[in-house]
Amino acid sequence: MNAFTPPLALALVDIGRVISLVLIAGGLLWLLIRAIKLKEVERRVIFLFIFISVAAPILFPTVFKEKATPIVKAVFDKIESLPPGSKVLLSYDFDPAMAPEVQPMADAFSRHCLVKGHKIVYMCLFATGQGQFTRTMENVIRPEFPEKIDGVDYVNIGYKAGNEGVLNVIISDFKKMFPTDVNGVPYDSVEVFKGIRSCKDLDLIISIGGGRPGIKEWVLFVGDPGDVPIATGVAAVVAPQLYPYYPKQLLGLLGGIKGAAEYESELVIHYPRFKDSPTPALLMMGPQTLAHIVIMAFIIIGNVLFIQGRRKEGKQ
Amino acid sequence: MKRSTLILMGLVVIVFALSWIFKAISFHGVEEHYVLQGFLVTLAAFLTLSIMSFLYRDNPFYKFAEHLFVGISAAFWMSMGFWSTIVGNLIPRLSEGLSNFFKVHYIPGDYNIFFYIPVILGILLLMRLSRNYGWISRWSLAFIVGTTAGLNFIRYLRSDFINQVSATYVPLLVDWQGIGHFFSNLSLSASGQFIMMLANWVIFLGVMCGIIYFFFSKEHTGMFGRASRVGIWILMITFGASFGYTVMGRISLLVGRITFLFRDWMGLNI
Amino acid sequence: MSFKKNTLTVTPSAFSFSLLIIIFMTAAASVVSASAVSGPAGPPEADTVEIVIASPTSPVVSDFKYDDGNSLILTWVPSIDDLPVGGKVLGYHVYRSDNGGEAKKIAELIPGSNYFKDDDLYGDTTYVYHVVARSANSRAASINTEAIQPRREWVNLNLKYLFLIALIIAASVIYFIETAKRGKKLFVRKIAGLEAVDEAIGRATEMGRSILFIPGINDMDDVQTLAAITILGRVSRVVADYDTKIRMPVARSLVMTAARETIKASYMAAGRPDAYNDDMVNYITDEQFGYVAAVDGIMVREKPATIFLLGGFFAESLILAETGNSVGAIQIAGTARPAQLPFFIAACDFTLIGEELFAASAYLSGEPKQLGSLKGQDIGKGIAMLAILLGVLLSTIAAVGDTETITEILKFITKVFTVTN
Amino acid sequence: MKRGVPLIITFVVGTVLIFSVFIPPMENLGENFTLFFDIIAVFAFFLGGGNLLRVHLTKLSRRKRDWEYSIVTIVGFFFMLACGLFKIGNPGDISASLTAEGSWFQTIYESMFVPLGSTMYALLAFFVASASYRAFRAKNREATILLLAAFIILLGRTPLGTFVTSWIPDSFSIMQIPNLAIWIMNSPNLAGQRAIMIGIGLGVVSMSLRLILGIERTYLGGDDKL
Repeated sequence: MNAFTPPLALALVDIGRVISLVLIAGGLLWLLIRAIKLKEVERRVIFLFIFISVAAPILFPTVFKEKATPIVKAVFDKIESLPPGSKVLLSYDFDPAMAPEVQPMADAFSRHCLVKGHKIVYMCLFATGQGQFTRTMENVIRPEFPEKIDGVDYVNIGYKAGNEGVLNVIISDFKKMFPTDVNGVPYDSVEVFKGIRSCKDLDLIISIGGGRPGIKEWVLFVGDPGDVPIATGVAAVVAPQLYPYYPKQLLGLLGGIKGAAEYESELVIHYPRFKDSPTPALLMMGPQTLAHIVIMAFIIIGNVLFIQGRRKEGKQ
Repeated sequence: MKRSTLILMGLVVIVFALSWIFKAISFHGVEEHYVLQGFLVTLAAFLTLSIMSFLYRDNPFYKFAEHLFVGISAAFWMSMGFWSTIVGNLIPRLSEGLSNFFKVHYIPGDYNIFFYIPVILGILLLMRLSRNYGWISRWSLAFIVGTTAGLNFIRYLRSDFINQVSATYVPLLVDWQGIGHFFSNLSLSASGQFIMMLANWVIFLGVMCGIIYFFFSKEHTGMFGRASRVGIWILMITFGASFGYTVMGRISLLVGRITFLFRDWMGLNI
Repeated sequence: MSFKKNTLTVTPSAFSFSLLIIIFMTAAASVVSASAVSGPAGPPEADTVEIVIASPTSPVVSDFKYDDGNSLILTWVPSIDDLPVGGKVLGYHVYRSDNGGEAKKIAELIPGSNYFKDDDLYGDTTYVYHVVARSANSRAASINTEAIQPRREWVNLNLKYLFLIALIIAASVIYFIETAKRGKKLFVRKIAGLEAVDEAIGRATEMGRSILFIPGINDMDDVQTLAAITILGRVSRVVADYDTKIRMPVARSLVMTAARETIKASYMAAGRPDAYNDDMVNYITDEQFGYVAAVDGIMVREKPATIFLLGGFFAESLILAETGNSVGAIQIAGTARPAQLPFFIAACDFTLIGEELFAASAYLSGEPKQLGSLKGQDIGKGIAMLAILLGVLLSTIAAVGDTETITEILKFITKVFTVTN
Repeated sequence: MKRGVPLIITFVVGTVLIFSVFIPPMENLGENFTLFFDIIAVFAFFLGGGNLLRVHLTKLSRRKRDWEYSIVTIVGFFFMLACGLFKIGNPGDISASLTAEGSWFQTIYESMFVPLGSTMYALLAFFVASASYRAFRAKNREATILLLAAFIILLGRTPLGTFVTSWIPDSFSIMQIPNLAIWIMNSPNLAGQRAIMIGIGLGVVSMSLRLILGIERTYLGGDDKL
């Protein structure tokens, strides 16, 4: 859906949204009543519900209000509370395979930092991370912040081999590892780097990824020794392993598409100008949420059936 | 076949023929081979829907898709096996002439002679086709079984046994600053000391009871039986939680397919 | 399209699986060499004053322990100008000369580096190294190391504890097999899924329907498949006795061969070799989902009364189990892939969990020596429990009071139960 | 010959491979044997492919049920094999990549193989739903635990989970569904996974020993004399 969608189409989408929600809710209710009367649900009916609950939100983009969990809110509040002009480092520690889950986070962080007027340093520990930065450039910076200038408002210093070795150097000296940015501009000529000597001079570091090297290395080699606030956005599978770091070593964490969706929705709440910005994670959450709810509803219906069945057996 | 079935099949054919035409028109000027591209997208959509129709019940479209899938995929993996294993790994070690023929790099080596072993065993395996010497193929099977047993013995001992044991060395007291401190700061906060400690206790006792559940040679009665019962509960939590956690990924797959149908096939702007 | 990735991750070809294992085993080595990947060229040459730096000192090369004589390890003391803050050193280059030849650059390292592991060397070649520190516009070389030839070791002492544990467990398994052979009666607890096997086969016989046996989608290089084949041996023996119809579609040609061999043997043992037919086992396709599509078709068309799902399963586990359930079959499943167990638990009547799958054929055979091996496994479990108890106790004490001895013991048992190469 | 030789082969190969792990000069042995396995598996393709063809040709010639579809399998098989083995329709020469852009092999892969495979995979979305409906019922204590764990995790993955328990104060935050879900994944779930894995490790060791020692020999034909 873009800004040029004709009003008729918008109306159709609204109607479709309402109809499909009514259909699902009504259908489930009807099945529940049948369950009380001890009528099993046929599997094909379940399949139909799943199909509708996934297809409808795709066809009629349905965005559910995501309330940010504390662990996500912590990241948002941190960026929000920093004074404009603060220095934030975004490290793209992921490859295209992980991108569907974490690219929305990277874009949302960039959006938030730029709108707050923070200066962003982009870097990556994955060689392929540079390509992913181009995506942020195309998704966020060029269309939404054409006034921001490379070198003044943000800088991309790219990739250096060495994994945690790189971190070990930049914790004390940025320039040694990154004498220039990706465009070959010497370190000292980059406006963003004014006043940044090492990672310790940064106000916040965010690593986005899910593999190795990634957030664990950032915490162990930079966050802990340098006492720099660190936040992260990671793929859902690795998120559970990172919770032990929160809140001491990690000030916050976005896990998977759900974390990204929470952040996007928080952003829209605070900054109405992003109302029409793409929110890929929130859109993806529509089918997810609806399908999860439908599955849970069927679990409940199944248990109602079971309890009713046992009650009937007891009577006989 | 019933008449209604025939009519239905006819309708489906018409729908997809129309789809081909429309898709071809929409690709006109965009793609070089627009008729072919139109066909391919239509075909992909047809196959997608044919597989999905299985959810309703077995039907001719599913049977078609299934049989097609079996045919092309069997040939797919055979071709892959031939080019990557035989041409990619075997020939470069066996013959310089054949390597040149297939234009692959010949890898000279002192031990290349050993690569005749799998060739011989492979041929022995084919003896299976002979009525009288079929038993020779067992030699190849024996070799394979020995390889699998030998390799997995250490592999599993290492990753599933030894490393899992040491991963369970968790301290039962976390951030311990005395019992008074513990009680005065007692809370059910997710990041609090009590919950952190509880997590470690559950890991420790859970692993122990889980192992007890698997004991074969001891009757599960008394204390032992109770521990094994807790073990089952832990396993049930594991299964329930993993199940619930996987649902999201599975829904994503369906989102992918439905998006394909809506966007790539129907051309909707979503 | 994202599917390609999916097929790659979920379709286990023997090759990629073994590759993974190899990668796993050499993880330690790769961590070291990863840091040796060269970065982009240094900064543009400044035409200002030369930045003079001190050279790295005391380069020492030594043999890398417990390899096949193909690695050396080089260490040095970094240049005194290589400071964490404001240091002038931008990195190190490692040079090597083979058999007294010209020294060639073999690696570029980041500042702060003080070692380098050189792989893929030859035992009969003599190597000399030196390290060069570089600043923005100057270089400072260390002295040469002494000449060295990599040495080959015959026993990998890093793995001594692995060997020891393997030995203890293997010995206890063999000991109990021998004890059982001598006629000592051993107790083995009931395994519900296996108690049901006879009944499940009987049900198919009574209903006059077939038994479907699915050995997973892995090839014979997976022990789970071997476990499935051995269980097939027991099942088909009963099948042969009852004269029930058995149908076994497989995804691997080798599994087809092995399964035919197994079923045939069972029919011979039952004294009915004429009733055996190669068509009981069919190859479908190696492709995971192609196989699933075909097996689903077989299920809905033939409506088997009993379905065995034993072996290595991936995402297809639930597709198969749900379809099997929908045709009203009694299903006995088992796998050692923890990720797929929940689906079998949910959709099947009986599930063999992990170890139970491997114990199944021994259990079904009822032979004392086979059962003895199960008792041997329990010794392994005892060892695991003891080690965990000890480790947990020690790390608890270490977490509270900082006792050096305790920490040392903890370190030791962690070392025993950690395998590094 | 029929029984003895195979048993010796299994024993020797198995034992050598186990010891090779501890002997550096032999450390590549496992790698090579895996390669051997792959090569033998390709030979086995003859048997598998032959069997597939035989089954469908028989179906066709005897006009068995659904014989029409066998034509689809046979045609698909031969066509793909021609594109694959002989690289027909591949723009490059013999050394070209099998999956080169624009080759027929790749085109078939993308427009048939991929949609078929990923749709089959996507059916899981439906089956997780029907399985949860049927299986997650509070029939007994174990089933109830299974049900609760699954339900909490499902709930924790949706905004609903955050929503229903957001009123719980911070000092009881473990009771908030998202936190509880994470705690379950990290603690009891981890414990269960580990117990299963330790068991599997031992199961494989014992199974391998039984095979190497020739105690388990069903795949060679039971205990009878052949």
